[in-house]
Amino acid sequence: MNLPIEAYLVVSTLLFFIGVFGFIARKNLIGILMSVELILNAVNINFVVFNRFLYPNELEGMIYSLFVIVVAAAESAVAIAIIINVYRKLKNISVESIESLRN
Amino acid sequence: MSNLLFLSLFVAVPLVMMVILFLLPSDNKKAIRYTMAGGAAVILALAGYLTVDFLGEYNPENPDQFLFTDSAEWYSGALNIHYSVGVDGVSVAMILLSAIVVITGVFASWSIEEKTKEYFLWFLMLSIGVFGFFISIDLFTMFLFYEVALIPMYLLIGLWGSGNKEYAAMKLTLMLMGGSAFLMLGIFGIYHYSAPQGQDLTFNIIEIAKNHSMDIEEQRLFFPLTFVGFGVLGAMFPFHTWSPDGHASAPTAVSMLHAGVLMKLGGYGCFRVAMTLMPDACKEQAWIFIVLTGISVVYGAFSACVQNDLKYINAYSSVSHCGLVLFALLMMNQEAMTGAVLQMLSHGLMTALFFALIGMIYGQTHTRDIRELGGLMQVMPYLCVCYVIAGLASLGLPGLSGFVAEMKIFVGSFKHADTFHRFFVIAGCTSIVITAVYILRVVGKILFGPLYKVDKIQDTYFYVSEHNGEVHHNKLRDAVWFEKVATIGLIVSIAAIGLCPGWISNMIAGSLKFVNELFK
Amino acid sequence: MDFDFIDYLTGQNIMFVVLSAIVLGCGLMSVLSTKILRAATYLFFTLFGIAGLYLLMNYEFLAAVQLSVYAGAVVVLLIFAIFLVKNLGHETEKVSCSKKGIAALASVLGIVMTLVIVFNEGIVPAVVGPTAPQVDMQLIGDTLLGSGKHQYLLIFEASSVLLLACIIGAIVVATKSKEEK
Amino acid sequence: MDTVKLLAPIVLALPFLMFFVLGLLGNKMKPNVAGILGTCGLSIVAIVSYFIAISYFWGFGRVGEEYSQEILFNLDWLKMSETLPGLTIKIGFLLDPISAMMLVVISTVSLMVHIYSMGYMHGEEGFQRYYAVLSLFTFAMMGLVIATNIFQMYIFWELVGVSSFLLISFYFIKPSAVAAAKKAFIVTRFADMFFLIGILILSYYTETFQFLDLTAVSGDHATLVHDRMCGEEFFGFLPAISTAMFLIFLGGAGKSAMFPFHIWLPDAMEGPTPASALIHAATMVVAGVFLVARMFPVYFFEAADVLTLIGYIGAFTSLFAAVIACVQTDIKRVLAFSTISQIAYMFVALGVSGYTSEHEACLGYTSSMWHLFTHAMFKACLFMGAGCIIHAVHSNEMSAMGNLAKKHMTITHITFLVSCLAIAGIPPFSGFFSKDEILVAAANKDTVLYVCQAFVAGLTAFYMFRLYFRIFWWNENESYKHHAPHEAPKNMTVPLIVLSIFTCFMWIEKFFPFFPDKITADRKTLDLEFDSVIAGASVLVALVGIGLAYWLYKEKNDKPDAIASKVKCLYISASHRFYIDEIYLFVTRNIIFGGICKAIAWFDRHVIDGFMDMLGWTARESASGIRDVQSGNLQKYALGYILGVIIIAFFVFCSL
Repeated sequence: MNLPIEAYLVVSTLLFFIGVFGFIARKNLIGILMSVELILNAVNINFVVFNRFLYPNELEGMIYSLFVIVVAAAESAVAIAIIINVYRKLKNISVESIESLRN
Repeated sequence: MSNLLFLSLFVAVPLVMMVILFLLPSDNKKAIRYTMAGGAAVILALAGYLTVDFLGEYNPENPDQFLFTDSAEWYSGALNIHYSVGVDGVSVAMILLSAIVVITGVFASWSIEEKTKEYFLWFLMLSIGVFGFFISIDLFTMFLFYEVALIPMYLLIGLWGSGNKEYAAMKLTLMLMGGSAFLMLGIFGIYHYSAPQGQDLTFNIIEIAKNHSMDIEEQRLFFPLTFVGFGVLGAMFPFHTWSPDGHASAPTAVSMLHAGVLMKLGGYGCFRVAMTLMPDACKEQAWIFIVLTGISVVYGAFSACVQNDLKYINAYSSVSHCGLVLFALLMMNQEAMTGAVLQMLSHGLMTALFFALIGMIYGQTHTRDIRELGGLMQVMPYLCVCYVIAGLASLGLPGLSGFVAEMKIFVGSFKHADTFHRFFVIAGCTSIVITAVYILRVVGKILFGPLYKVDKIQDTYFYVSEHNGEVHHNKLRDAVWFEKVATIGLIVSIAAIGLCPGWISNMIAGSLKFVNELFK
Repeated sequence: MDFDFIDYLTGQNIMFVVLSAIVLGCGLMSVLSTKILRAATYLFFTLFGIAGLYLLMNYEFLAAVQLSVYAGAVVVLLIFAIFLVKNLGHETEKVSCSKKGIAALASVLGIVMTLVIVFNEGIVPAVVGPTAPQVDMQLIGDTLLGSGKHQYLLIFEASSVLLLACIIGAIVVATKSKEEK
Repeated sequence: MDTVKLLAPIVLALPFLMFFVLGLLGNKMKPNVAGILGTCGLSIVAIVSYFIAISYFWGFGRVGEEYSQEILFNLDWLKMSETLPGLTIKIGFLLDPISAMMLVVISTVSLMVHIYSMGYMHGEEGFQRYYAVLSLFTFAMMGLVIATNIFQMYIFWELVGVSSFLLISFYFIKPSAVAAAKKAFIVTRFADMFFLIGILILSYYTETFQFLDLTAVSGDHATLVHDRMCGEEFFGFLPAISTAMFLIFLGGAGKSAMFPFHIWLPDAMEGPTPASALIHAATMVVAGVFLVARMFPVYFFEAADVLTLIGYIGAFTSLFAAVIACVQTDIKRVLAFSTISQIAYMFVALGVSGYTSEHEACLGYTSSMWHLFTHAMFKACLFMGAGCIIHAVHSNEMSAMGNLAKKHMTITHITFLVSCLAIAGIPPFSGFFSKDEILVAAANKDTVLYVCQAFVAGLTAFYMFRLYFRIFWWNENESYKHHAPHEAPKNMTVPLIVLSIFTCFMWIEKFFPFFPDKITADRKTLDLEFDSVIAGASVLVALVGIGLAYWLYKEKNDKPDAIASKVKCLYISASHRFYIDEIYLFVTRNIIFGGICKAIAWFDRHVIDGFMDMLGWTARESASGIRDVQSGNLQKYALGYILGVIIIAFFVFCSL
């Protein structure tokens, strides 16, 4: 017997919300970025799983995951550049310190 | 000259003056002042001409309530907004009042040194709003000018005021804006039901009144909105609290214009828009507002009795007097309403005089606290005699304008024979006693009696005040020429109405003939 | 239906459970660890586990991309960033309990919600189990570079432009400006 | 008649003009010029008034059996209603016996005061202002008595009130004068409010202000009032006529200082003495009596209950004031209370009067008006005499006087004595006749009132002679404050002489009647008869009073103090004027000011304004609360986003 599709979805759900937890709870910008990666990966799993289980003869899910990975890579590169820049300016990379756009 | 152009002159002249003022260098204060005086004189002359012309044109048999009506399309098409002008006896009286108060206001602000040009620019803007409001008979245009008149208040008080001026300016503007929010709803409501099903909607007051197509259910909703909206500006209890703070902080001429003219916009609007366009709901709901305004009358008078700031006393007295205006309007008959308009006129002149005098006294003593002043009659007899005259006008002495108005109101109000009306009319009558109390309290305390905190050094009087341990000597003097011009102008107007009230009373009453029919 | 545990004890399933455990365990550790460097390391394992899951579903190409891009590039980038930021590797992050609590609450709520939906939806898979024929590399190439129906040349090109923009942007942002020097 | 019509406007116009001229240009003139100008103006007014009165009484006024009511002019001033022509305020001149008589009274006293003030006020600061206000007062008082409609009367009623205010506060630097002026104005204005409400009620039903309509009588009721108001109720339970007439009387009571509105009059003595003589003794204070007399037909036929009440209020006030007058030590205060008491006499007379002149039924009315006339003359004389005395000793207090009979103040002394005798009711002086008639009228109608008034007559004789003896005889101190008292200048003594001539020779009128018999309620001539019993009794009472005063005060002794200490309680409360002022003070200061006004002011600032401020505060606080949501904090956004998604998902899937 094979595991049902729900098993895979449970894993992706848990991973997604682990990422969400990290995103909300982390103080460190790099930590938040990592949480975002987790979320994106959870989504990727979903894409792939649905592709595999529901439309085994199509490629849409996989291709989308591929693009997500590409975009995620680009995004993390830019994000890290920004983080480094912020650090240079503020000597700190906790989210609470970035407030100059407030008020 | 077409009617449109003629009446528009009241708006155009201040506008032209604004342009001229704008072009003048701001350090040439003398030129600015004389320009203002000249322009205001032109407006006064126009108002006088309008009055004479109106009296000439007016014919008791003429079924048209408005004269000199004309209209120009503004937003064409579905909205049907016009710039429509026209005057009846009531608005002529109001325009005359405004013109007098504006010119005396200019003289009362002669001594403003700080940002003179900007001050007068805003002052002109205020008068544009006021005149525009009184000449227009299109609800949209009316509302537009209404807002134009309100906004400069904020800056005039906030910039040139005294004391807790930011707070006062904010409070005044917010409360009046709150009122105009109600008002806007009301106006849109009126507009929405302004014509029978299938016809073009209109903002024109005359047409709306003629169509009379609003059902009682809708009137019930929109009448209180409109009435309260204007009532806020008319200082109706319990929406009057902007008045004491606002007046106390405003510069002299602004207080004059505000209490003298702007508050009349409220009463005028209540009458012109709320009551005549929605007479059925008015009859039905009048009792609520009679209670409120009846409270205003007595409440304001009692409050004024224990205030210590001269301007607060006058602000509360305005609440009382303006309450009487709305109260009389709600009596819904020709006599009382004529009285109401006369009361607007009289109160406008008298309060303007009061605020002018308080400003002149304050300008020298730098205090308005009546506990800190005394015996000024010996120091500045001219101003003090004027103050006594203003006080006597306020407490309704025959021969001055207040009496005429009050008597017309009381006689008119007494036409309602039921206990409810009787009770409130008699309560209103008590206000004439209470008015005497607070007026004489001030007169006795600051004008009469021995000198208090005043030193005489070599024929010159000085007001001695202590501030933070330092002793200040402020030189005291009697009125100078521009102050005399301002006060004499107002006193003459007050006495003119008081001594021969017939012509103006007939002029107003003639235009109010229709109310007996309308509210039957 | 009678639930028979033995029926599920296939290599495929065992592998899935192991990989899931790695993914979830390491993911959780990654968000919970107070030291950022450790978090990055856990993240690496998570991504690795996910690549395993892809393999399990016979998407070798995707697994390879996952490994090379994520595990190879992104995590390395992160670690570089951590080192570039002074002392960050040694700092412990203190997060207030209430913040954690709120985050946990939101997450748990979300999990419950999602799972309820997942199990109530009654998804009927077209195939039973993840095993399916491998995807032909040529097919992937055609799909990515073709311009017909279900083909993604345009997006491919767009993402390449995106990457270019990112490279330039990252350089611009990260370069010290002249005044700072 | 035509000449009179031509001259009539002068009576109003000239004083008004004088007021303007002196008020606006007075400061540019020398004081003497202003005084002479004012006096000349008033002389003309007086001549015109006399001319009008004489040609009315012996000329055109008499039409058949009765005197006509002539309207000399009547200008529309303000229309109160477009549809009812009766409700028009007119400024006019109604000439009938009482207004003709009042013209004489006012112009005589006013002229005397003008002349007297030239001496008395000499050198005062504000001399021109004083004359201006005197002119204003004369104008207002003239307007009041010649009013053709009740609203005109109200207008001038207010104007006399304000000129009274201005004269009392003439010495505006003195706080006591200012306080007295305020008190006088506010108390009378309070009463005027009732007057106004009364007018409103009356005019609402009758739809007219005009006296000729209101007082028109046919048969035995006042036609218009009877037709329109009979059976009407005010507020659902008060009979409309009586309410209106009572309220109108209250207005008169305020001006005429009847209990309980009497408190302002004694304080009003803070003003210059000649002004007190004019306003607070002779003319303005009798306005209330004049008002009731003017409306008399309505009172008599339609509100007889109110008329009776007026009689009793008058009797009480006269007794009350007379008792207080017995213990006052300020001579002007004594005169003030005496004025209250004498005016109350006039009200009593009106209260007991009938309407027709047959069988002397309207004797009360006639005697009231006559007493008004004689009282104006001798009380003005007394006040001016008191003014001379004050001028001489520089004090108002009895203790500063005494023994002045020997100090060469002969004219003052004699005129004062004459007036005292007159007010005490000793023949042949004028007061005897008028007071006697009042007593006769009272005796005919109501024994209680008669006894009361006869007792008051005795009291009057007592306190007036107490005053007289204390001033001129009581030889307490010889050392006066400043200098030896001397006789006043001529321009002060001449008015005294003129007025005492009026007082002395009124008896001639017994034989050549000119006034009183013509002043009747129904305007027919009345045949006055002399009731020797009542006259004898009242003379006896007066002599007893004088004798008592002589015994107690003819020279310095301890008897007064001894008596005072025996009835200490009464004495103290009487000298505190029975604490009425204190009660008023308590009510106004503690209840109205301290209670109502303060409470309302507090309520306004804290509750109403507080509510408005709270609206502002709420808006601001909620705004800053919402602002925190838009914090720029990424994590909060994410949290909100997630929660939002959860909630939406919940609703979406629950509904499926």
